Amino acid sequence: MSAAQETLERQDQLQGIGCSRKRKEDPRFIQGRGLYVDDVKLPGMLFGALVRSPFAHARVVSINKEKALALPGVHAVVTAEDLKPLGLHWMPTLAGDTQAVLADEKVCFQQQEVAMVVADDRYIAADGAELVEVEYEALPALVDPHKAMDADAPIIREDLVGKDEAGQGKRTHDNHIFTWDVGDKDGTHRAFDNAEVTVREEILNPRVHPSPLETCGCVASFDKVKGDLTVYITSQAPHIVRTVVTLLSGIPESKVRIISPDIGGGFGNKVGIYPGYVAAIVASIVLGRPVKWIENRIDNLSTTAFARDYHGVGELAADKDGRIKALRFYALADHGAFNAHAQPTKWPAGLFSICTGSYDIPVAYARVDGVYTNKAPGGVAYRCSFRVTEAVYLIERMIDVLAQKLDIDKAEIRRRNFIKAEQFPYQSALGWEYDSGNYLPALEKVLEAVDYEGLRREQAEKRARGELMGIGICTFTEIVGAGPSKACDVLGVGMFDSCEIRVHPTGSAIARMGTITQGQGHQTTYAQIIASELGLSSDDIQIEEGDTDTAPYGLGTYGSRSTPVGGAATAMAARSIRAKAQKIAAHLLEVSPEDIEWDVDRFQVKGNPEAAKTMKEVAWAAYNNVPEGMEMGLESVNYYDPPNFTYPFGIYVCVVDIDRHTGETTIRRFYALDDCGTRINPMIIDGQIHGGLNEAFAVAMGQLISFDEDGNLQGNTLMDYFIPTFVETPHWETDYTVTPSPHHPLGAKGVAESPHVGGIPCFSNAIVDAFAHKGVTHLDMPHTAYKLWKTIRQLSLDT
Amino acid sequence: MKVTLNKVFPLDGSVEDAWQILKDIEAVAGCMPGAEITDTIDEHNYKGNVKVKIGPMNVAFHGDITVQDIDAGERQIHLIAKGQDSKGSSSASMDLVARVRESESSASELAGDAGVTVNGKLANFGGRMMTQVSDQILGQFADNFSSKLATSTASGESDEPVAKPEVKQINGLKFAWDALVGWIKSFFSRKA
Amino acid sequence: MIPPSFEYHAPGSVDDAVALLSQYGDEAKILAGGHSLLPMMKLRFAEPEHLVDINNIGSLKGIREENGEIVIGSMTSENDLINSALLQEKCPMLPEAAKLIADPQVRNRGTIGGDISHGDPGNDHPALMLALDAKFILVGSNGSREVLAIDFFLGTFFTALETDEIMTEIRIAPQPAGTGASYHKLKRKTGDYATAAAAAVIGISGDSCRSARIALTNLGATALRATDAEAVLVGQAITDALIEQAAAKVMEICDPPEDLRGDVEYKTHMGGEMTRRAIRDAIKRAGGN
Amino acid sequence: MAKTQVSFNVNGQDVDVLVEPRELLIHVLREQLRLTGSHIGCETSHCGACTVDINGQSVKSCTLLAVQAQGARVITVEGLAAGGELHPVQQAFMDEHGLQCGFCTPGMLVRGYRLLQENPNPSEEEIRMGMAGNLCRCTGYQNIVKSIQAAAAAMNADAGNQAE
Repeated sequence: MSAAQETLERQDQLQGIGCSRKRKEDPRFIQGRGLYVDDVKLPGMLFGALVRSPFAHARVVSINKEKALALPGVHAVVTAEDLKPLGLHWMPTLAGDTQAVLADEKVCFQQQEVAMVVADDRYIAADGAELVEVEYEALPALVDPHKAMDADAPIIREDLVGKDEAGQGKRTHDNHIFTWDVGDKDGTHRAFDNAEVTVREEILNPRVHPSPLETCGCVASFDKVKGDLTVYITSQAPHIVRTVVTLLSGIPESKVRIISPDIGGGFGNKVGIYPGYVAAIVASIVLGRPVKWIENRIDNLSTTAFARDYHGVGELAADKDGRIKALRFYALADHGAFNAHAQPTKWPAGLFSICTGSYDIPVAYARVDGVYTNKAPGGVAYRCSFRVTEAVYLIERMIDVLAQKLDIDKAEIRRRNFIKAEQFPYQSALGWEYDSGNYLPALEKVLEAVDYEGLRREQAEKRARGELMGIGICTFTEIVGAGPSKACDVLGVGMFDSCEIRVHPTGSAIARMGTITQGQGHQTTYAQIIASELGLSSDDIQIEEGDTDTAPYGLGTYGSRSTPVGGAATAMAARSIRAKAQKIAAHLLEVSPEDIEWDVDRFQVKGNPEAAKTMKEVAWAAYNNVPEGMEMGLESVNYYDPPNFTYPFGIYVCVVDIDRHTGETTIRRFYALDDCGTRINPMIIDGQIHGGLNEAFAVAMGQLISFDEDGNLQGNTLMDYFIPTFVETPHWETDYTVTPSPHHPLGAKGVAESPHVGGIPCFSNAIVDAFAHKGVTHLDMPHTAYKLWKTIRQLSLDT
Repeated sequence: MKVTLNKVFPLDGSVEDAWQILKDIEAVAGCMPGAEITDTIDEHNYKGNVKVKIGPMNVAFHGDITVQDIDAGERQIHLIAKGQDSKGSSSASMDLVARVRESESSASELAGDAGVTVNGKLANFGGRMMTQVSDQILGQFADNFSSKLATSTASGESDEPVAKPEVKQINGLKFAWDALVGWIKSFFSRKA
Repeated sequence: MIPPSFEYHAPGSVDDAVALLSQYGDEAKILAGGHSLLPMMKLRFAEPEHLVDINNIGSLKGIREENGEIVIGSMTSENDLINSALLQEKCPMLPEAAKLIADPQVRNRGTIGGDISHGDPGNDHPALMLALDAKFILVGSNGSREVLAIDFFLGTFFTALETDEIMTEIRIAPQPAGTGASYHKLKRKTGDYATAAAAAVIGISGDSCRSARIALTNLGATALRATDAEAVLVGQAITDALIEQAAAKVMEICDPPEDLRGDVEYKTHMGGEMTRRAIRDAIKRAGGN
Repeated sequence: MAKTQVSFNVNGQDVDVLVEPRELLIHVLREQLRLTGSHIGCETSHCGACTVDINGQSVKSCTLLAVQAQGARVITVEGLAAGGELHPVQQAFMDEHGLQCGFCTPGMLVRGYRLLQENPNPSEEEIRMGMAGNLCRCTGYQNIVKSIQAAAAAMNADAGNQAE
């Protein structure tokens, strides 16, 4: 066999970067051996059930625990009164606000946590919760964010009255949280004044919920003797949880152990710190016994982490040829009763300023106002980076609006406005430096693949017959991998991430990470990175995450930051190990380090490949035969602070047919080309894209958390809240190009969120396109059969 | 979740007889399907229950009834009833203005303006049936009221109407709450 | 979501079940498939003190033919309806409609008798029973009686069943030759209730309509029989215009509550549209065109 | 509330448990028998994460009382592999990347296992209809469909070999 073949074979054996190897985590999952929080059962464990408010806004007049406490098996009923002496009745949010752990004198949203009943098991706890008598005095509820800053609006946060800021800068009304703006305001206004053509559209991103199949929960266990607190918790950021627990409780961080075991999906729902966690922890500290709290689905949809609720206004200024001259976006952000928005501290509107998208726009201005309403707190990034879905939705809808106004083809107008390949790194008008991209060839590839011209011809014929067919295009740029610590921190902790690798004497290895997988397959992809960097088989590399006692500090997994930040840390840690290994190899081969070169899994003497030491051999030597003065062992830890975000992009096309008699939509075709730079495991990437597209489908076509005028939730079970089944879900076609990130050690960019961020506007663009010939420029989500039929009816297209 | 209803019901008895019943809060309460006054705090404030058990469904509200106004001149009463269900998971309130007056088409008539508000679990899962439900409750209230009026006004057919309120109250309950419960049920039920 | 405590009874015969129902009256509820009752109990909307589980009564299960009539035991599951060769041959609308109910797991537990007995206008079998002109056998402490589907549904969640009665059988007369049946259901997603649904059983001779029965799901306080729409069709040559008239008549009797599935206008129009589709299919199957 | 004894067979083993009549089978399986493979996702019988096989039928165990399992043969995900051999459905989910977070997977596997006995050669549409009672938030279903198809192929090949 030739040397080249032999090298390739050795490469294949590693199952490293670029290989669609099977997932290392699967064997336990397919045999029912996963360990999720609700699977944890500790000796003497009690169960906590929350008493929740039936009102969206009310004073708590009195709480009577007697009947509940009298129930056999009930150990405690915890209320704000019990937490006050400990200073734990309020807690900090990730957005600089504070949130009531248990209702302190008033409730500000329906289902707000009022008390926790702790009992022997979940059955008794549920019975006990019903026996807690709470007397409320109802107050007028504020549901519509547009009315939040009215002079006569009910004041939601009496604790903030008189304070002119709520952790995010100046506020101008008791229900106002912040005003955030960016860009050249005057320059943008001038550009609009002088524009040949302008378009304006009001565009809503409705309130939705990530609703992972596993709800939130925890098992808190305080050891009174040792003074140690251990918490098993559904968290996408266990290290931040530990820091917050320490800040709250005063227990030294060294005595707090947070364990995120297997997580049944996160999608942003499991970034925040919720009252149920804190109540369970306090109960465990007070009772000295483990306490479990698990949400039911109604609690989950009603209270922990909604997403979006961005009420936007998009404006574009352009010339007659459709070249965009300026962008002006505004959004009113409904943050609910407490500002528990998931965000890097300095970014009250997250990364909304990515809203110039894939287009070369000379001047832009964006502004977001956050307000309180009597709804559950949150504003999390539902399978996206902070507010990126909202931003991308606005620009991708608006460019279609502009195309329709000028009667320019929706693919052509994108060609005319794309940032060109030679413009990268590109400075956007709103302050970002796009690291890399190559949009035009990707667009042409997709248009050819779907026969775009043919589709448009078919659409014309169908329209002539009165049928409704829509073609949606979305050419989006994401911003992921938060982030450079100079720009991003959480509660003051920079948003780096970390990896610690130890190579064992016999050449297997363990790596521990600051991130935590929730289905992304970290145990596989990180192992593949190390395999390629160290020349050890990924089969022999074990990845551990989620235990703050063993893993190095990291900021966790959300905002597609694992590969861009954690993956980079992994590569850097592996490289420093290889550097040391090279010295050991040189020592073993009795040459100088400069005289040897790396070849897949071994060091060989330049010009004499026969003289070689494999990494396995070097690993053994690292524990018994190292050069004079060198430390023994072969391990390294790296804390990676990325120099920039990464900017994955995608080109999506969606084709829909709408039944004009029922309003039902059929997704005939969805073609998704993604460019996430270097592809570590194509099989996993495809899986992530399928899943992200399906969540985009859910958001665009059906998901909605709605309220009546008194703030009563409507449809907060899976009977109404739309999670597509096998039957509704369309078939997905995937494709890719590769434009590596210039600053990432592997050139990788992160991918899991692109299909959600890019998919949502693609569905909406297809739906609106079906009505474009009738002058429709925008329809708000969700595009249910009911709402589409109403449009059909208005346009009398059903006859 | 709030619905407002304005209803007029024909009555057999005279306006004066009808007013005698209307101004008697306990009698009026007796006309509310499933309602009872549990204690009288003073002439304007009462405590009461509304119990409903229909199909597999149980709802029990306990709360306060406040007489805002009894206007003998207008022959009009204004009641506010506020209650929470025994589990604290729902609440309901009714603001009722009822008056009796002359009528061309009948001996007299009962006119009611009601605002009904529901919050909590009932609003989450049953809110959108409130109009029908309140409508039926008010209608049943009127039926019971006219039955009471019929029994109170001495006449030969006194034995027949005596049974009437009984029957009607049960049916009233059934009809009124069927709609709501069926709806709530349809939310959760798949198949039996 | 934890159900409240109750006493559990699992009688082995209809007589024992009826005895328990008469003994506990209002405090007892029948547990059939449980996919209506248990979720309600988890929400603590329902708190029966006694559950009478009739799943162990073998005589209530199965599908057979008896002097020309199709006889379906009330505890026959949806999946048994779907897989019944007899129904597929003699009453195909029933297995077809059953496939549109809930999902495979739920159809293993859910029973036709339970679906009917709840008198929930959102359930699918009531309209199917009206369209098939079915009879129900009800057994109580006073013995057994037969009630026509048309006389059974009295209000939302309110049926002719007395508290001590159990539905034991559903009886369906054979359809004469030249009859076709079809059920069209519009729903938001798998497992959802109908936004609107229509069942049509149409008999034709030549190109004219000999007989017609049309019934609607979730468009009123009960399943609705659309007799006026039927009258439009019977004795007439079937034309698109005639079907339009029938659909218009159907829309006149729709009185659905507004909910997240749609407002009154949408549901009413969908009642019309489902009717059009059901009639057209029924006619095709009757051998017309 | 008085507890009653319930006896049934789980994954080939006879078990006796003491339960309140109101206890749901999913809780008894997970907490008394420590078979934590089956999960709780929605509690209103929509998501299928709690799916187990009872007397040869797929059932949502969050909507079944434990007392109703008296005398039943119950199979959970823990019982699919036989003699240290993964069931073809399990193998196929691993080969075709039919799972991500793994939370819905046990319900998917147990349902898929039964589906392939009800219909050994399902079309894609039959698979999608047959699996419609199980929700997944991660995979977009496409690879689960592939997994079921691959399992069907493997099982049919197996059956073929045995026939020869």
